[in-house]
Amino acid sequence: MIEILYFAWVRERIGLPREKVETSAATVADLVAELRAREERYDLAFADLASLRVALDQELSSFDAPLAGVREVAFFPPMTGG
Amino acid sequence: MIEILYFAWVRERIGLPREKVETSAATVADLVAELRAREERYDLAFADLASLRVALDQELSSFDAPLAGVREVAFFPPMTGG
Amino acid sequence: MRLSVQTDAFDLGAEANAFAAAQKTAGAVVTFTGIVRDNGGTLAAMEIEHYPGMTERAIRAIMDEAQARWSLDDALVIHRHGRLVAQEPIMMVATAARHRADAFAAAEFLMDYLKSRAPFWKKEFAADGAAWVAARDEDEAALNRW
Amino acid sequence: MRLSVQTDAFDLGAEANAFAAAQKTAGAVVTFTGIVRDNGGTLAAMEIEHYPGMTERAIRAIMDEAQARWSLDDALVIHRHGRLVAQEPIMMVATAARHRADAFAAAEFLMDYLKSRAPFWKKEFAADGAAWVAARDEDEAALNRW
Repeated sequence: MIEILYFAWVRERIGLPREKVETSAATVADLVAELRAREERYDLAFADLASLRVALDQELSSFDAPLAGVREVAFFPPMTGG
Repeated sequence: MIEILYFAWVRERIGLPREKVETSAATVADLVAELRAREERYDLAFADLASLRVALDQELSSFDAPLAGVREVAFFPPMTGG
Repeated sequence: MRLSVQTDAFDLGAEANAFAAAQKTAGAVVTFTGIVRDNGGTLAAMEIEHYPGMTERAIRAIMDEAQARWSLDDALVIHRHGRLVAQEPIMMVATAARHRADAFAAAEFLMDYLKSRAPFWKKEFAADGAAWVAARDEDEAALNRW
Repeated sequence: MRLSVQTDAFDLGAEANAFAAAQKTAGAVVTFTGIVRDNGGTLAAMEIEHYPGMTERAIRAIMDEAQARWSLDDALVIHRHGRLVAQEPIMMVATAARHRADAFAAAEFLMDYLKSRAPFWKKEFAADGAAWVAARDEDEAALNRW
Protein backbone atom coordinates (compact mmCIF):
# COMPACT_ATOMS: atom_id res chain seq x y z
CA MET A 1 0.00 0.00 0.00
CA ILE A 2 1.38 3.35 -1.09
CA GLU A 3 0.01 6.79 -0.28
CA ILE A 4 -0.09 9.08 -3.30
CA LEU A 5 -0.28 12.86 -2.92
CA TYR A 6 -1.16 15.39 -5.61
CA PHE A 7 -0.48 19.12 -5.50
CA ALA A 8 -1.44 22.26 -7.42
CA TRP A 9 -2.93 21.60 -10.87
CA VAL A 10 -2.19 17.88 -10.63
CA ARG A 11 -4.48 17.77 -7.60
CA GLU A 12 -7.09 19.81 -9.43
CA ARG A 13 -7.03 17.65 -12.56
CA ILE A 14 -7.22 14.40 -10.66
CA GLY A 15 -9.77 15.86 -8.27
CA LEU A 16 -8.34 14.70 -4.99
CA PRO A 17 -5.37 15.58 -2.77
CA ARG A 18 -4.35 12.09 -1.78
CA GLU A 19 -5.27 8.45 -2.04
CA LYS A 20 -3.96 5.06 -0.99
CA VAL A 21 -3.27 2.57 -3.75
CA GLU A 22 -2.42 -1.09 -3.82
CA THR A 23 0.29 -1.50 -6.43
CA SER A 24 3.09 -3.80 -7.46
CA ALA A 25 4.68 -1.17 -9.72
CA ALA A 26 8.46 -1.45 -9.67
CA THR A 27 9.20 2.16 -10.55
CA VAL A 28 7.51 5.56 -10.48
CA ALA A 29 7.03 5.30 -14.25
CA ASP A 30 5.24 1.96 -13.79
CA LEU A 31 2.98 3.52 -11.18
CA VAL A 32 2.21 6.42 -13.52
CA ALA A 33 1.30 3.93 -16.28
CA GLU A 34 -1.07 2.13 -13.89
CA LEU A 35 -2.72 5.41 -12.89
CA ARG A 36 -3.10 6.60 -16.49
CA ALA A 37 -4.83 3.36 -17.41
CA ARG A 38 -7.44 3.94 -14.71
CA GLU A 39 -9.38 6.94 -15.91
CA GLU A 40 -9.13 9.86 -18.31
CA ARG A 41 -8.51 12.46 -15.58
CA TYR A 42 -5.37 10.54 -14.57
CA ASP A 43 -4.37 10.14 -18.19
CA LEU A 44 -4.67 13.90 -18.71
CA ALA A 45 -2.87 14.80 -15.49
CA PHE A 46 0.12 12.66 -16.43
CA ALA A 47 0.10 13.43 -20.17
CA ASP A 48 3.31 15.49 -20.03
CA LEU A 49 5.81 14.05 -17.58
CA ALA A 50 8.32 16.80 -18.43
CA SER A 51 6.01 19.28 -16.68
CA LEU A 52 5.77 17.11 -13.55
CA ARG A 53 7.99 16.44 -10.58
CA VAL A 54 7.90 13.51 -8.19
CA ALA A 55 8.96 13.13 -4.56
CA LEU A 56 9.45 9.79 -2.82
CA ASP A 57 9.01 9.90 0.95
CA GLN A 58 9.35 13.70 0.73
CA GLU A 59 12.60 13.74 -1.25
CA LEU A 60 12.70 14.92 -4.86
CA SER A 61 13.26 11.93 -7.12
CA SER A 62 12.85 10.86 -10.74
CA PHE A 63 10.38 8.84 -12.76
CA ASP A 64 12.75 5.93 -13.22
CA ALA A 65 13.34 5.55 -9.47
CA PRO A 66 12.35 2.21 -7.86
CA LEU A 67 9.37 2.15 -5.50
CA ALA A 68 10.64 -0.60 -3.22
CA GLY A 69 10.16 0.46 0.40
CA VAL A 70 8.56 3.77 -0.50
CA ARG A 71 5.53 4.75 1.59
CA GLU A 72 4.63 8.12 0.12
CA VAL A 73 4.74 9.30 -3.50
CA ALA A 74 3.88 12.89 -4.43
CA PHE A 75 3.25 14.31 -7.89
CA PHE A 76 3.28 18.05 -8.58
CA PRO A 77 4.28 20.72 -11.11
CA PRO A 78 7.64 22.54 -10.87
CA MET A 79 7.76 24.47 -7.63
CA THR A 80 7.16 28.21 -7.49
CA GLY A 81 8.13 29.25 -3.99
CA GLY A 82 10.01 32.30 -2.82
CA MET B 1 44.53 79.98 -3.48
CA ILE B 2 43.61 76.33 -3.01
CA GLU B 3 41.95 74.74 -0.01
CA ILE B 4 43.59 71.48 1.04
CA LEU B 5 41.76 68.93 3.21
CA TYR B 6 43.31 66.01 5.07
CA PHE B 7 41.43 62.99 6.41
CA ALA B 8 42.06 60.04 8.69
CA TRP B 9 45.75 59.33 9.38
CA VAL B 10 46.85 61.93 6.85
CA ARG B 11 45.07 64.54 8.96
CA GLU B 12 46.63 63.12 12.11
CA ARG B 13 50.18 63.09 10.71
CA ILE B 14 49.97 66.59 9.33
CA GLY B 15 48.19 67.79 12.44
CA LEU B 16 45.37 69.79 10.86
CA PRO B 17 42.17 69.05 8.95
CA ARG B 18 42.45 71.77 6.33
CA GLU B 19 44.49 74.74 5.22
CA LYS B 20 44.58 77.30 2.41
CA VAL B 21 47.74 77.44 0.36
CA GLU B 22 49.04 79.78 -2.29
CA THR B 23 50.53 77.60 -4.99
CA SER B 24 51.45 77.63 -8.64
CA ALA B 25 51.75 73.82 -8.80
CA ALA B 26 50.59 72.51 -12.17
CA THR B 27 49.61 69.05 -11.00
CA VAL B 28 48.69 67.24 -7.79
CA ALA B 29 52.14 65.65 -7.79
CA ASP B 30 53.73 69.11 -7.97
CA LEU B 31 51.59 70.25 -5.02
CA VAL B 32 52.63 67.17 -3.05
CA ALA B 33 56.30 67.97 -3.78
CA GLU B 34 55.79 71.53 -2.49
CA LEU B 35 54.13 70.30 0.68
CA ARG B 36 56.78 67.66 1.35
CA ALA B 37 59.48 70.32 1.07
CA ARG B 38 57.81 72.36 3.81
CA GLU B 39 58.21 70.27 6.94
CA GLU B 40 58.96 66.75 8.04
CA ARG B 41 55.34 65.99 9.06
CA TYR B 42 54.27 66.64 5.46
CA ASP B 43 57.19 64.66 4.14
CA LEU B 44 56.15 61.71 6.32
CA ALA B 45 52.46 61.98 5.48
CA PHE B 46 53.18 61.84 1.75
CA ALA B 47 56.04 59.32 1.90
CA ASP B 48 54.04 56.55 0.23
CA LEU B 49 51.73 57.86 -2.45
CA ALA B 50 50.47 54.34 -3.24
CA SER B 51 48.72 54.36 0.15
CA LEU B 52 47.06 57.70 -0.54
CA ARG B 53 44.10 58.88 -2.57
CA VAL B 54 43.32 62.35 -3.84
CA ALA B 55 40.05 64.10 -4.66
CA LEU B 56 39.80 67.32 -6.68
CA ASP B 57 36.69 69.37 -5.96
CA GLN B 58 35.18 66.27 -4.30
CA GLU B 59 35.79 63.88 -7.20
CA LEU B 60 38.34 61.06 -6.93
CA SER B 61 41.30 61.88 -9.13
CA SER B 62 44.95 60.97 -9.61
CA PHE B 63 48.32 62.43 -8.70
CA ASP B 64 49.13 63.39 -12.26
CA ALA B 65 45.92 65.40 -12.68
CA PRO B 66 46.26 69.14 -13.45
CA LEU B 67 45.25 71.65 -10.76
CA ALA B 68 44.06 74.39 -13.10
CA GLY B 69 40.70 75.69 -11.89
CA VAL B 70 40.61 73.37 -8.86
CA ARG B 71 39.42 74.97 -5.62
CA GLU B 72 39.56 72.05 -3.21
CA VAL B 73 42.12 69.24 -2.97
CA ALA B 74 41.70 66.42 -0.45
CA PHE B 75 44.24 63.79 0.57
CA PHE B 76 43.27 60.64 2.42
CA PRO B 77 43.98 56.92 2.75
CA PRO B 78 41.91 54.30 0.87
CA MET B 79 38.32 54.51 2.01
CA THR B 80 36.86 52.04 4.48
CA GLY B 81 33.15 52.70 4.44
CA GLY B 82 30.25 50.29 4.49
CA MET C 1 19.00 28.86 12.38
CA ARG C 2 15.25 29.34 12.47
CA LEU C 3 12.66 28.16 9.96
CA SER C 4 9.00 29.00 10.05
CA VAL C 5 6.37 27.83 7.55
CA GLN C 6 3.21 29.67 8.49
CA THR C 7 -0.10 31.12 7.29
CA ASP C 8 0.17 34.23 9.46
CA ALA C 9 1.54 37.50 8.18
CA PHE C 10 4.93 38.48 9.60
CA ASP C 11 6.53 41.84 10.31
CA LEU C 12 9.65 42.19 8.19
CA GLY C 13 11.06 44.96 10.38
CA ALA C 14 10.46 43.15 13.65
CA GLU C 15 11.97 39.94 12.25
CA ALA C 16 14.99 41.79 10.85
CA ASN C 17 15.59 43.57 14.16
CA ALA C 18 15.26 40.40 16.22
CA PHE C 19 17.57 38.53 13.86
CA ALA C 20 20.22 41.28 13.89
CA ALA C 21 19.98 41.70 17.68
CA ALA C 22 20.66 37.99 18.21
CA GLN C 23 24.02 38.22 16.44
CA LYS C 24 27.21 38.42 18.48
CA THR C 25 30.02 38.34 15.92
CA ALA C 26 28.38 39.21 12.61
CA GLY C 27 29.39 42.32 10.73
CA ALA C 28 26.89 41.82 7.91
CA VAL C 29 23.17 41.05 7.85
CA VAL C 30 21.33 40.54 4.56
CA THR C 31 17.56 40.19 4.27
CA PHE C 32 15.43 39.32 1.28
CA THR C 33 11.68 39.81 1.32
CA GLY C 34 9.37 38.51 -1.38
CA ILE C 35 6.20 40.55 -1.87
CA VAL C 36 2.99 39.68 -3.73
CA ARG C 37 3.09 41.74 -6.92
CA ASP C 38 -0.01 43.51 -8.05
CA ASN C 39 0.26 42.94 -11.82
CA GLY C 40 -1.33 46.28 -12.62
CA GLY C 41 -4.09 46.06 -10.05
CA THR C 42 -5.77 42.94 -11.47
CA LEU C 43 -4.75 40.53 -8.71
CA ALA C 44 -7.53 39.73 -6.25
CA ALA C 45 -5.51 37.24 -4.24
CA MET C 46 -2.71 34.73 -4.32
CA GLU C 47 -3.03 31.30 -2.83
CA ILE C 48 0.06 29.36 -1.89
CA GLU C 49 -0.19 25.60 -1.54
CA HIS C 50 2.60 23.57 0.02
CA TYR C 51 3.51 20.03 0.97
CA PRO C 52 3.50 19.87 4.79
CA GLY C 53 6.41 17.82 6.03
CA MET C 54 8.41 17.93 2.84
CA THR C 55 8.45 21.74 2.91
CA GLU C 56 10.26 21.83 6.23
CA ARG C 57 12.63 19.00 5.23
CA ALA C 58 13.51 20.64 1.94
CA ILE C 59 14.14 24.07 3.47
CA ARG C 60 16.18 22.62 6.33
CA ALA C 61 18.34 20.80 3.78
CA ILE C 62 18.86 24.04 1.84
CA MET C 63 19.76 25.90 5.04
CA ASP C 64 22.21 23.18 6.07
CA GLU C 65 23.80 23.34 2.64
CA ALA C 66 24.18 27.13 2.92
CA GLN C 67 25.80 26.76 6.32
CA ALA C 68 28.20 24.16 4.92
CA ARG C 69 29.19 26.33 1.96
CA TRP C 70 29.64 29.72 3.60
CA SER C 71 30.94 31.05 6.86
CA LEU C 72 27.59 31.98 8.36
CA ASP C 73 26.72 33.13 11.85
CA ASP C 74 23.02 32.53 11.38
CA ALA C 75 20.17 32.15 8.91
CA LEU C 76 16.41 32.60 9.02
CA VAL C 77 13.69 31.50 6.60
CA ILE C 78 10.02 32.44 6.97
CA HIS C 79 7.62 31.30 4.24
CA ARG C 80 3.88 31.76 4.24
CA HIS C 81 1.21 29.62 2.64
CA GLY C 82 -2.53 30.10 2.30
CA ARG C 83 -4.28 33.18 0.96
CA LEU C 84 -2.40 36.47 0.45
CA VAL C 85 -3.28 39.77 -1.16
CA ALA C 86 -1.18 42.17 -3.22
CA GLN C 87 1.74 43.85 -1.45
CA GLU C 88 1.75 41.39 1.42
CA PRO C 89 5.12 39.81 2.23
CA ILE C 90 5.19 36.18 1.07
CA MET C 91 8.46 35.14 2.64
CA MET C 92 11.78 36.34 3.91
CA VAL C 93 15.31 35.11 4.25
CA ALA C 94 17.97 36.60 6.52
CA THR C 95 21.64 35.72 6.76
CA ALA C 96 24.37 36.94 9.09
CA ALA C 97 28.12 36.58 8.60
CA ARG C 98 31.35 38.27 9.57
CA HIS C 99 31.80 39.55 6.03
CA ARG C 100 29.27 40.72 3.49
CA ALA C 101 30.29 38.38 0.67
CA ASP C 102 29.20 35.31 2.67
CA ALA C 103 25.95 36.93 3.81
CA PHE C 104 25.01 37.95 0.26
CA ALA C 105 25.99 34.68 -1.38
CA ALA C 106 24.14 32.58 1.20
CA ALA C 107 20.99 34.72 0.91
CA GLU C 108 20.98 34.40 -2.88
CA PHE C 109 21.64 30.68 -2.67
CA LEU C 110 18.77 30.22 -0.21
CA MET C 111 16.45 32.20 -2.49
CA ASP C 112 17.44 30.33 -5.64
CA TYR C 113 16.83 26.98 -3.98
CA LEU C 114 13.65 28.03 -2.21
CA LYS C 115 12.24 29.19 -5.55
CA SER C 116 12.71 25.90 -7.33
CA ARG C 117 13.29 23.20 -4.72
CA ALA C 118 10.92 23.94 -1.84
CA PRO C 119 7.44 22.50 -2.47
CA PHE C 120 5.32 25.63 -2.79
CA TRP C 121 2.92 26.42 -5.62
CA LYS C 122 1.35 29.81 -6.26
CA LYS C 123 -2.05 30.37 -7.78
CA GLU C 124 -3.15 33.85 -8.80
CA PHE C 125 -6.80 34.88 -8.64
CA ALA C 126 -7.99 37.77 -10.80
CA ALA C 127 -11.36 39.06 -11.96
CA ASP C 128 -10.98 37.10 -15.20
CA GLY C 129 -10.05 33.81 -13.60
CA ALA C 130 -7.39 31.91 -11.70
CA ALA C 131 -4.08 30.48 -12.91
CA TRP C 132 -1.16 28.60 -11.44
CA VAL C 133 2.05 30.59 -11.64
CA ALA C 134 4.41 28.87 -14.07
CA ALA C 135 7.99 28.16 -13.08
CA ARG C 136 10.38 30.47 -14.88
CA ASP C 137 13.28 29.06 -16.88
CA GLU C 138 15.55 31.72 -15.32
CA ASP C 139 14.77 30.34 -11.88
CA GLU C 140 15.84 26.83 -12.84
CA ALA C 141 18.90 28.24 -14.64
CA ALA C 142 19.85 30.24 -11.53
CA LEU C 143 20.62 26.97 -9.72
CA ASN C 144 23.46 26.22 -12.10
CA ARG C 145 25.65 28.95 -10.70
CA TRP C 146 26.06 27.26 -7.33
CA MET D 1 15.83 57.05 -3.79
CA ARG D 2 16.79 58.29 -0.34
CA LEU D 3 20.25 58.93 1.06
CA SER D 4 21.03 59.85 4.63
CA VAL D 5 24.49 60.50 6.08
CA GLN D 6 23.97 60.91 9.78
CA THR D 7 25.45 60.55 13.26
CA ASP D 8 22.23 59.27 14.80
CA ALA D 9 21.50 55.60 15.23
CA PHE D 10 18.80 54.20 12.97
CA ASP D 11 16.28 51.40 13.40
CA LEU D 12 16.92 48.73 10.77
CA GLY D 13 13.46 47.24 11.18
CA ALA D 14 11.61 50.55 10.99
CA GLU D 15 13.64 51.59 7.93
CA ALA D 16 13.08 48.24 6.21
CA ASN D 17 9.34 48.38 6.88
CA ALA D 18 8.99 51.97 5.66
CA PHE D 19 11.02 51.17 2.55
CA ALA D 20 8.99 48.05 1.74
CA ALA D 21 5.67 49.80 2.43
CA ALA D 22 6.53 52.57 -0.05
CA GLN D 23 6.85 50.09 -2.93
CA LYS D 24 4.00 49.69 -5.37
CA THR D 25 5.28 47.27 -8.01
CA ALA D 26 8.27 45.57 -6.38
CA GLY D 27 8.27 41.82 -5.76
CA ALA D 28 11.69 41.77 -4.11
CA VAL D 29 13.27 43.85 -1.35
CA VAL D 30 16.87 43.28 -0.28
CA THR D 31 18.50 44.94 2.72
CA PHE D 32 22.09 44.92 3.85
CA THR D 33 23.09 46.11 7.30
CA GLY D 34 26.68 46.62 8.40
CA ILE D 35 27.28 46.15 12.11
CA VAL D 36 30.28 47.15 14.25
CA ARG D 37 32.11 43.90 14.97
CA ASP D 38 33.35 43.25 18.44
CA ASN D 39 36.68 41.58 17.65
CA GLY D 40 36.48 39.34 20.67
CA GLY D 41 35.31 41.97 23.11
CA THR D 42 38.35 44.26 22.81
CA LEU D 43 36.69 47.08 20.91
CA ALA D 44 35.83 50.10 23.05
CA ALA D 45 34.50 52.18 20.18
CA MET D 46 34.70 52.86 16.48
CA GLU D 47 34.95 56.34 15.09
CA ILE D 48 33.94 57.02 11.52
CA GLU D 49 35.28 60.10 9.81
CA HIS D 50 33.89 61.30 6.52
CA TYR D 51 34.26 64.08 3.98
CA PRO D 52 31.08 66.19 4.16
CA GLY D 53 29.92 67.18 0.72
CA MET D 54 31.95 64.61 -1.16
CA THR D 55 30.29 61.79 0.79
CA GLU D 56 26.82 62.71 -0.46
CA ARG D 57 28.06 63.32 -4.02
CA ALA D 58 29.90 60.02 -4.17
CA ILE D 59 26.98 58.00 -2.80
CA ARG D 60 24.47 59.74 -5.08
CA ALA D 61 26.68 58.89 -8.07
CA ILE D 62 26.82 55.23 -6.96
CA MET D 63 23.03 55.13 -6.52
CA ASP D 64 22.48 56.70 -9.95
CA GLU D 65 24.80 54.15 -11.48
CA ALA D 66 22.87 51.30 -9.81
CA GLN D 67 19.60 52.68 -11.12
CA ALA D 68 21.07 52.90 -14.63
CA ARG D 69 22.37 49.33 -14.55
CA TRP D 70 19.43 47.47 -13.06
CA SER D 71 15.69 47.62 -13.25
CA LEU D 72 15.13 49.08 -9.78
CA ASP D 73 11.97 50.39 -8.19
CA ASP D 74 13.82 52.13 -5.38
CA ALA D 75 17.01 52.31 -3.35
CA LEU D 76 17.98 53.57 0.10
CA VAL D 77 21.37 54.25 1.67
CA ILE D 78 21.87 55.24 5.30
CA HIS D 79 25.44 55.66 6.55
CA ARG D 80 26.48 56.86 9.96
CA HIS D 81 29.61 58.72 11.01
CA GLY D 82 30.93 59.70 14.41
CA ARG D 83 31.36 57.42 17.43
CA LEU D 84 29.81 53.95 17.48
CA VAL D 85 30.11 50.99 19.82
CA ALA D 86 30.17 47.25 19.13
CA GLN D 87 27.01 45.73 17.66
CA GLU D 88 25.58 49.07 16.58
CA PRO D 89 24.47 49.28 12.95
CA ILE D 90 26.92 51.37 10.91
CA MET D 91 24.96 51.60 7.70
CA MET D 92 22.28 50.00 5.61
CA VAL D 93 21.34 49.66 1.99
CA ALA D 94 17.93 48.64 0.67
CA THR D 95 16.88 47.91 -2.89
CA ALA D 96 13.51 47.09 -4.42
CA ALA D 97 12.85 45.56 -7.83
CA ARG D 98 10.28 43.46 -9.63
CA HIS D 99 12.61 40.48 -9.61
CA ARG D 100 15.12 39.33 -7.04
CA ALA D 101 18.16 39.18 -9.34
CA ASP D 102 18.06 42.96 -9.85
CA ALA D 103 17.48 43.69 -6.17
CA PHE D 104 20.40 41.46 -5.09
CA ALA D 105 22.82 42.66 -7.76
CA ALA D 106 22.10 46.33 -7.07
CA ALA D 107 22.49 45.86 -3.31
CA GLU D 108 25.85 44.13 -3.75
CA PHE D 109 26.99 46.76 -6.23
CA LEU D 110 26.02 49.56 -3.83
CA MET D 111 27.91 47.84 -1.01
CA ASP D 112 31.03 47.20 -3.06
CA TYR D 113 31.21 50.82 -4.16
CA LEU D 114 30.31 52.26 -0.77
CA LYS D 115 33.12 50.23 0.80
CA SER D 116 35.85 51.57 -1.44
CA ARG D 117 34.57 54.72 -3.14
CA ALA D 118 32.60 56.63 -0.54
CA PRO D 119 34.87 58.79 1.65
CA PHE D 120 34.53 57.17 5.05
CA TRP D 121 37.38 56.06 7.29
CA LYS D 122 37.03 53.86 10.33
CA LYS D 123 39.20 54.04 13.41
CA GLU D 124 39.00 51.37 16.08
CA PHE D 125 39.63 52.17 19.72
CA ALA D 126 40.64 49.38 22.07
CA ALA D 127 42.18 49.18 25.54
CA ASP D 128 45.61 48.79 23.96
CA GLY D 129 45.32 51.72 21.58
CA ALA D 130 43.64 53.03 18.47
CA ALA D 131 44.18 52.11 14.82
CA TRP D 132 42.75 53.08 11.47
CA VAL D 133 41.06 50.17 9.74
CA ALA D 134 43.08 49.23 6.66
CA ALA D 135 41.36 48.83 3.32
CA ARG D 136 41.14 45.16 2.34
CA ASP D 137 42.46 43.97 -1.01
CA GLU D 138 39.28 41.88 -1.45
CA ASP D 139 37.21 45.04 -1.26
CA GLU D 140 39.13 46.72 -4.05
CA ALA D 141 39.05 43.47 -6.07
CA ALA D 142 35.28 43.22 -5.59
CA LEU D 143 34.84 46.29 -7.81
CA ASN D 144 36.23 44.44 -10.81
CA ARG D 145 33.20 42.23 -11.15
CA TRP D 146 30.91 45.09 -12.12
